[in-house]
Amino acid sequence: MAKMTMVQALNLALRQEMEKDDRVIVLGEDVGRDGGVFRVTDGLLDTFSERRVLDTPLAESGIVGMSVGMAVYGLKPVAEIQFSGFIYEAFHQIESHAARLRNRSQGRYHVPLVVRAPYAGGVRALEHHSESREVYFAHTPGLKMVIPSGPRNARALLLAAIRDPDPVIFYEPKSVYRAFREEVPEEEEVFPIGKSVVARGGKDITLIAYGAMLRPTLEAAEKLKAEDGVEAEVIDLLTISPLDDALFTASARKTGRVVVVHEAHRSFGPGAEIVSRLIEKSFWYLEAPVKRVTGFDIIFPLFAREQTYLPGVERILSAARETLAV
Amino acid sequence: MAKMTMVQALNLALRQEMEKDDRVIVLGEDVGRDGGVFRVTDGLLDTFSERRVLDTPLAESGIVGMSVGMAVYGLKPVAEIQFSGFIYEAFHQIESHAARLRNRSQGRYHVPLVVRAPYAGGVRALEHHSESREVYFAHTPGLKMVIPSGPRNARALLLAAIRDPDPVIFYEPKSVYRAFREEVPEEEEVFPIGKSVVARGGKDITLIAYGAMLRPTLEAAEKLKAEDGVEAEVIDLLTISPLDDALFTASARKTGRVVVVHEAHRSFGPGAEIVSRLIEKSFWYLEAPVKRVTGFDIIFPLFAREQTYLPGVERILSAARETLAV
Amino acid sequence: MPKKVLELPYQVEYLSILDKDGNVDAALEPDLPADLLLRLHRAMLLGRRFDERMLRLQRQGRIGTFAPIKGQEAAQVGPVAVLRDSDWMIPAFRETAGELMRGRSMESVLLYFGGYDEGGYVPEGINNFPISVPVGSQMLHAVGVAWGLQHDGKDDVAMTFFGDGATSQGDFHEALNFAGVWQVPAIFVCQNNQWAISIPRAKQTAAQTLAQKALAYDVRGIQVDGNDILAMVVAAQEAVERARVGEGPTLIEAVTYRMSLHTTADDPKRYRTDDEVALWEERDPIARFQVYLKAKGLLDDAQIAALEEEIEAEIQTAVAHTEAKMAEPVDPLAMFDYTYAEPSPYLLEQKEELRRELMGQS
Amino acid sequence: MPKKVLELPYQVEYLSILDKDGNVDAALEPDLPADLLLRLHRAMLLGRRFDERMLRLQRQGRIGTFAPIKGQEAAQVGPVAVLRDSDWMIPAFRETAGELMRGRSMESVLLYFGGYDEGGYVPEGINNFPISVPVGSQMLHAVGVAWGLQHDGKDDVAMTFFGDGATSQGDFHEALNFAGVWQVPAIFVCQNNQWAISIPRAKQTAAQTLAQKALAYDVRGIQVDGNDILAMVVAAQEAVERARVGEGPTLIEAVTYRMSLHTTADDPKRYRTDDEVALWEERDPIARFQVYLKAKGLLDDAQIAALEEEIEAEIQTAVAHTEAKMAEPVDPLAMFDYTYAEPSPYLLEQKEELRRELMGQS
Ligand SMILES: Cc1ncc(C[n+]2csc(CCOP(=O)(O)OP(=O)(O)O)c2C)c(N)n1
Ligand SMILES: Cc1ncc(C[n+]2csc(CCOP(=O)(O)OP(=O)(O)O)c2C)c(N)n1
Ligand SMILES: [Mg+2]
Ligand SMILES: [Mg+2]
Repeated sequence: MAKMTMVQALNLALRQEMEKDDRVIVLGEDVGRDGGVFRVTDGLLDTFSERRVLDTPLAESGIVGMSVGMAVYGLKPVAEIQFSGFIYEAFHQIESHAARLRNRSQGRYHVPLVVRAPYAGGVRALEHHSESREVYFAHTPGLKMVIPSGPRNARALLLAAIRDPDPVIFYEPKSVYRAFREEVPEEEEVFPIGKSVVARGGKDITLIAYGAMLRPTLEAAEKLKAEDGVEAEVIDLLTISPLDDALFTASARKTGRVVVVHEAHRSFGPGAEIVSRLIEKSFWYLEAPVKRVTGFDIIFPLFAREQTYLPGVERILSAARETLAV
Repeated sequence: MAKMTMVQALNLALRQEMEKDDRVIVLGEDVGRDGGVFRVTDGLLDTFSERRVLDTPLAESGIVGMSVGMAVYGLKPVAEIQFSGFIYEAFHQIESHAARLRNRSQGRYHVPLVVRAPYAGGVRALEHHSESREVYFAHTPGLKMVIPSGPRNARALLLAAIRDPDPVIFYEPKSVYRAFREEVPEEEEVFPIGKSVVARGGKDITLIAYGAMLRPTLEAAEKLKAEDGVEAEVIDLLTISPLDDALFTASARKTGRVVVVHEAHRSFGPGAEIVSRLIEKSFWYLEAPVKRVTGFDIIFPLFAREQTYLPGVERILSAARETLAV
Repeated sequence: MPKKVLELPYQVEYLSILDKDGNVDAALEPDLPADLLLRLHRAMLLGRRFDERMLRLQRQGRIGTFAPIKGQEAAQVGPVAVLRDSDWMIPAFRETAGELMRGRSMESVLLYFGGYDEGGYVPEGINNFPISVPVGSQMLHAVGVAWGLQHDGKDDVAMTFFGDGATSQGDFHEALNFAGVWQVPAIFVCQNNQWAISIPRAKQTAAQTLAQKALAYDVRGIQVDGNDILAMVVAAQEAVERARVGEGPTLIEAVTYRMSLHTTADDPKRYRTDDEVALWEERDPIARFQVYLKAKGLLDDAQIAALEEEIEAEIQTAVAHTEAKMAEPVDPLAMFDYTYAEPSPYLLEQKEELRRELMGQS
Repeated sequence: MPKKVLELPYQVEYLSILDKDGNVDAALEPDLPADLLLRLHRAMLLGRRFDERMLRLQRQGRIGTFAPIKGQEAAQVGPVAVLRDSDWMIPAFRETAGELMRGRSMESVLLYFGGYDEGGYVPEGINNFPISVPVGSQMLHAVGVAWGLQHDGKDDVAMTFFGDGATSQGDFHEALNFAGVWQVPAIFVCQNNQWAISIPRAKQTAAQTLAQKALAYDVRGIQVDGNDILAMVVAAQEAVERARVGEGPTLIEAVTYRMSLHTTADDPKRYRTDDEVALWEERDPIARFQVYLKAKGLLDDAQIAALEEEIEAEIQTAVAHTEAKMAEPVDPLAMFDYTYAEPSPYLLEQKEELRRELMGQS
């Protein structure tokens, strides 16, 4: 066991899987010599050479399109898109091919591709570097959408993503990259895609979050206990698609009150699907309307206003208290 | 007044607005000499010449990116993407620029652009020609997403879209293109973007639909009256974003029971946001869980299975009856 | 020298061996074995007849929309003929003759355009991608496959097809640039059939050739008479041999013509003249090749007639088999099978919901 | 002739007038008025000094991430200098010196990189686009603007900037192809600064020049010493004049060097040697131009010193003004103002929700 940041944990996952499986190829802009602009691929080029680690020209569609070809051929590409804000240049390759080749070829081919990208806000970045648009992928059949919240699950989920026979969009909350360290077992650990976890047990209200929003949500839960004597259950989704509705609907049936927290815009956001599953599967247990604490339906502001844009402990607390007051 | 198909009505809207406003430019693949593969732009080239109607090279990003430049410069481009399944090639131009230039320039510039595209299923088409992915745009701040259901509102909404100072994604349900004719007034008629309409009044249950799903939904409503003596209220959304929640939440408060119908995939689909608004704004009036009758979370099948994939009268009826049975 | 002309790596050439009347340029005539020449002829004829039959089937409403290949037989049969089974073919959607020569069955083509996803299945052992409808997007897949082949030290190649319109897509640029950077064994065959639906080649780009676009990547480019099967074989052979020995990718512009409709939903009369079509009918790739084969004494009218009958029978069998299959009841639930290796619980709930719904209805 | 070499429309040239030591090629020396020469010098020096100041401000945490321009002053000041106010400039994100010369204020630059959306505002009367961060995506906007200018019969032009890495993007291809098809008055200035973050020019494409990529579109392409302000002015002047009279677009490859960091988040030591940087410091665009101006008797050390002081004072004022503005309380609700002309009811509800939340917190 060693204490690691999320960046180190992701690097460990890549390194170990590349050692174990020589079909795994890492490619993207600046992933080689530079080790990635966030250093997630640091040192891989030296260890595995240009045969396994490709610095590509500056073209996202090229990166993903080439990866689709590699995957169908029989390799396991792990493509990095330098920031999720530039994955749209490759959106057609993801939607039209990565997600569809299994069905198009009726199972003859499949696309074991992972597309990694740093995403979301909180790091005082430039335009296009702070958005959370996981819904684009969660709504796309043929794709899986995974978002870790800490070093340990990031490592264990990235391993699962690389081994998954289908394309996985793996969004890494960059504000968590170096925010804290966590024990990460040296020996291999794999968490299943499609399963969420209870990050904190409770009986009075359910708070659902993921990625960088997990920590403020846990903080809010502690405040609820300290200041209101309320026991909040906090669920960490980990996988956005397929959504593990079994876990959070069970929690809702227990607590009767739910607040969903995400950085993504509210309208047509991830929270909307969670609300809908709750209505489909635990309507009769809900004692209050489900609240959404989210980013607003506006262009993500530059960093002078970033922290007001992002859901924080205060907003989560208010929503929880309003929900409890019903 | 003349009876027109949706294709003719759209053509009328373009023709009249181009006559009235010489800043309106039509561009896209095959929109000129060929009049568009569905003939929506038929005859425009002859009337307005190559100065106003551009047959472009085969490049969607080029079409939209060039349109963004035209719009900022001071023209009003109406770009056609031949099928919505190929709008992803231009997704980055839409998300990264069309939707953002007003905010990026803090109001100095804006992007009065309409991107038209035939979308959705029901016409026995090839792969990529039947999907309904309006959520990608509805979730994107800076964009508006409009989907007409018939000739008359198609014409009146396209006029509104062209005059809107912000970018509008205008999806045309191709199975409706020639499905029926409707009286369309010769004189100009404009319907406001952001407003839905009651397509059929009722007090017992609310059925929410749009695009090609409106007609089977109305049919289901008639059957409910005839076979169950139930008065269903049917709402035609017309605009997906911004969503007119005032109208459907008011209806829900009246009926207490709601079914949402769309061709789009269920998970993270448009219905999810509608459910969420209902929970936020009329939770206490709901007497049954809101049901979603939708396309499934799979790749849209080729046409041998298309009709089983698409929501039809039977599925809408079953959902309505289950909702009423609660 | 402060103002100097920059040296380009090589020059773009144009190749033609068998002219429109079937006269061969002796200096350039390749020495191809008789059986190969006859295989080429058969593949082109089969492609032509199958295309004609599909058009009739579509007009009768027995299959859906498809993209006819009439006139482009040489442009696709030539390059495919120089591939071996272990090579890869990454088609667009107008390479039916080439796909058949690569081992795809007529049944699967008919089934696919008949609206059955089952028709997309590619049998094990045939390294073909399914057709790719988004114009220009498949070239990058060929680069990925070719990179993999290079990575594994194989001397196989990846050959991809696309049209003149596809050269305007950004993905064309990214694919050729990537191919140049890693010098992968990829062959890019552009079937320049003069039209992208209603857009003539001249409006697609100001460049007078598509082959010269290769210069942007220091990739080899050559323009070939795409209705000349001998020139297509020679050009493809050169490109494939270079690729096999690690000499990198090639862009081949096959100058041909779409003699038929863009797709069965298209009406070419709106945008092109009969004269233009007539002009190209004189350049028919099959007719000129038959003249050549007859001159070589490899084929006579009787043999052609026999071959026509044989092909007709094959097509008939394929149509019959397919229609028998289409007559069987469809399993609607099968559409849930290939979106993921493992369907999620929620997806299974949807499948179950549909199953119950269908039972209720029947 | 059945096998022939195809004619290309023109040749790609390389232009250099003022060498690295400030020696001018008399035959090519342009006859530029003294005041223009001094304006060019001032703009380059201002660009350099402002860049240095921004770097210090960033290191002190007073502004956020930005992309330094050090070494690229001539490559952007030259082309911008030949534009008139009614022309359009469509920048990427590394043209600060050029933007300033086009009338953007230092305050707006500082405010923008200080995290204030307000810094993106472009004052009426200045036809500049705001900076564009998605690499390669802005060239198409220039094509749209240029098409509009042509449509309106104006003789203004649209000039867009981008880097060597941007030439790998599909949008570069689509923009140049569209520009060629309509022969729009667009000038594409590629600042080839040898690096795209850690990717050297040689790994970006196999082509030995970026200028030759213009051949793919029958668009004119020229490679220029981008650290030679005279050559940049001459090349841009030619391109702009052609564009104004309807002779179409030009691609200018300015061969320059990013002497500083990619952005303030970058560590170039990971991927390039100090020797390489030293080599390019000898080719500094400002130093050589000062040698030239001194030789012409247009500038002496005293004047340079005075100019340095003047510039230092201007920068100081701009920084002071901006920091005063930044010291004022921010109106967080302003972030709701520019997503749409008319906010929807639901958006207003969200704004109200935040307003109440903020009141509750304070
Ligand atoms: C990305 C994309 N845009 C548009 C279309 C619609 N479309 C299908 S084929 C075609 C023309 C293709 O022209 P070309 O590349 O020359 O191939 P050809 O059809 O002539 O074989 C178009 C516009 C598509 N299938 N994909
Ligand atoms: C579409 C896109 N992909 C990736 C990035 C991240 N990024 C910012 S600048 C840059 C390198 C750009 O290189 P070049 O075009 O040569 O311009 P330079 O930075 O050298 O001025 C990259 C990869 C981006 N901003 N946009
Ligand atoms: Mg074509
Ligand atoms: Mg660069």
